[in-house]
Amino acid sequence: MQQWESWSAFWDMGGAAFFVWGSYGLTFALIALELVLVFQRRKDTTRRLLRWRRAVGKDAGKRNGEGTMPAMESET
Amino acid sequence: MTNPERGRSLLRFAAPQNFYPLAGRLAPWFAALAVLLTAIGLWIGFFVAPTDATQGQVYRVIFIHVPAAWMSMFIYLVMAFWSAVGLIMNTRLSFVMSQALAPTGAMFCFVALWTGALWGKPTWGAYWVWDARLTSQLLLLFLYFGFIALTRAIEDPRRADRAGAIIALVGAVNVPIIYFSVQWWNTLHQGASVSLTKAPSMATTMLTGMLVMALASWAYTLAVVLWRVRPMILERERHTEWVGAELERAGKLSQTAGGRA
Amino acid sequence: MLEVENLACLKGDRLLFRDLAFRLQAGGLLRVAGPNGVGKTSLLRLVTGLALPEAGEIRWRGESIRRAREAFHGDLLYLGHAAALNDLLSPLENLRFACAAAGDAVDEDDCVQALQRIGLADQLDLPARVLSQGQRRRVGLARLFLSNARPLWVLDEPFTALDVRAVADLAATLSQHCDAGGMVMLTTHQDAPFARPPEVLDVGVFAC
Amino acid sequence: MLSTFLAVLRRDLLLAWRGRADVLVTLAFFIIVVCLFPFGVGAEPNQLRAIAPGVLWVAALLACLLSLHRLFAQDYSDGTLEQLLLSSEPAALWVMAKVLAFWLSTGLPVVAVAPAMGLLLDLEQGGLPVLILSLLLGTPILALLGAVGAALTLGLRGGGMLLALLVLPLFVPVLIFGAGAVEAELSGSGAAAHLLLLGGGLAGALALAPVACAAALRISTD
Repeated sequence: MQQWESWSAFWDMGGAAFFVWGSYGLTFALIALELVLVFQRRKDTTRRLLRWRRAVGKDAGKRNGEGTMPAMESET
Repeated sequence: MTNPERGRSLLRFAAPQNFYPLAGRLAPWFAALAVLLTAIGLWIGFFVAPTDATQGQVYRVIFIHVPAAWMSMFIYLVMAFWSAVGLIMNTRLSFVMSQALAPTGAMFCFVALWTGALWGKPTWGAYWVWDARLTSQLLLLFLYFGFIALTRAIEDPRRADRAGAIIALVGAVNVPIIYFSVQWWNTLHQGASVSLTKAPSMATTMLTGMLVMALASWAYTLAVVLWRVRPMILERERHTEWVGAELERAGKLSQTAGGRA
Repeated sequence: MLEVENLACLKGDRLLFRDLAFRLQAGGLLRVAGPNGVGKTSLLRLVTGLALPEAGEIRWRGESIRRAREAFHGDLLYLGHAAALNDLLSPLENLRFACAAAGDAVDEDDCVQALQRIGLADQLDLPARVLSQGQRRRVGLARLFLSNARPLWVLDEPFTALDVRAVADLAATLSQHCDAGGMVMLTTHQDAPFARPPEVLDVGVFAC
Repeated sequence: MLSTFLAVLRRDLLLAWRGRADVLVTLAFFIIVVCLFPFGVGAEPNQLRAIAPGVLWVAALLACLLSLHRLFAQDYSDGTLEQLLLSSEPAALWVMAKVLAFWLSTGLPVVAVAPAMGLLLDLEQGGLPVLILSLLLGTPILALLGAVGAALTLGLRGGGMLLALLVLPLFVPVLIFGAGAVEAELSGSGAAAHLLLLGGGLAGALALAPVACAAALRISTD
């Protein structure tokens, strides 16, 4: 604690607590929000695609008529 | 893959297939790095860097303000780069990358504006002055919004990719022009000329703290973009067999987890 | 002359067809068949170069149409679903603009003759917005009489909304174009009285 | 060689003439926006004189933006755009013709009435030539940049608002140098630098925007 006499001095930030902690607070809140959204999206996408896949049929990749696209196949 | 012709024509489907697991493996490492660097940066920023002679403690906002501003500009350039690569090489992964970068870039842009405003109030006495840097930053945020809105508004993914790439490139060409014009305008109108980053005689510890935080935001961006790009790839490639296998695996995982809970 | 190889078409997130291949020689008349939604119009748009194929290549006179775009488009006449008519212009003005924009040197008399021949003699100077569907269609088709210099004609449902006489006249025009060494590729749901039966390309065969 | 260019230019000017009500609406919009300002900020002549260059430029910019969505919309929906893309001339060329016709039919009338509106705001008469010159150099840049946005947003729901969001940030430098030119002239420091920068911007936009716009049109019709 070279810079600060006490924790309360640290939190007070020389009277600029609102500005400093407001900046840091919002930044980390936004980062947290972004992470939550990213992981929520991952979960949603997996669930939705899984449902879509079940609806189309397990072997969606091999069946014709569903507009699906096998990435690699060994026919022809 | 007995047919080499088809193998070639579907070559670009293969790239995401390799990239997807790679992204999944790398992202946690970048995230850990980001946490570590943020901890170091904040420690330097709050406990090592001395109090500023003129501004007092408020200047400590610099440790997120400047890295966020740098990052927001840098991310736009990277977006434009991936867009150009996508248009030239016709690779879909590049477009997906640039779309995954945009929200993070916009977030940093907003953070730079917000911290700038909070720093401005005690320094200039007003939350917002039409300072050249802040104004350019605001316009950059609008460019981000434009890109995001355009790519979301177009339903056909191929058109969305390419239209987004065009607007990203047009924006990237204009960013220096906007910056120059705003600077010009600002000097003529004699607005606030106190520049945020030109804190007089910046101590080396301040600079170190800023650089460490900049590196932390790099690592964070890499991690979050890699995480964001993964479901986008799944969505785009959902017709392929590897995504099918991936989904089945994820489905089993969530089932067993649900069973336990 | 026109060669298509390994063509794949993605629409939205659906792969419509793939590995589609055909060849159209001078004098060939090709009818693209298949049920609704199979991708007939998409195929025509790919062949014209308006849309980008997901995979595969289209060659005109041995050169990829993307590399030799200007030469290819100089040889191509495409009439799509939309008649490309502006409501504020008369049929004559529309036709003259269509020819001039495409780069065909056609004078006004030829345009008037073409419109008369297709049965629009009385509507030459009316604004296009008062025309009926069939009449709008015909303004577009009038370009066929003025485009003999373009060897490749790609026509999307040219017979829709035409009466029997007009269908016969159009079929005769297409047959003539083929006899003169031209090529025609078209989609249609009705049987038209062609001089000789067209080759048929069933897109359904390549559907996914 | 220029047959597509000339055909498009001639047709679009003819269409602008037949649909001249649209042009008049744009002009009326410009005039009304300028007339709103005295009600908003007060009719104090000194104040009006001070904000006149900026107000005129912002109004011209909004009038241009308002009509931009018309640039390709009709041709897109009736299929003319497809036919133009099949012309063997480079698309950038006839895009230029369309933008030129657009500017002649919407930009030029605005430039023509701008001096009168300047007098309404008590703009000093010495500033009028520079105002006209800056608008003559600046509004074509707006049209060229806007054309790219219009091409990208073709046929989208809410395309008008999206177009504004896309192009307004790009318009800012033009606004700065355009309004700045008039102010610099009035303050006695000379408008040469501003006008040169606007001219340079116009040259750059003429070189790049039609190519970007052509690419955008191909993407939007794909």
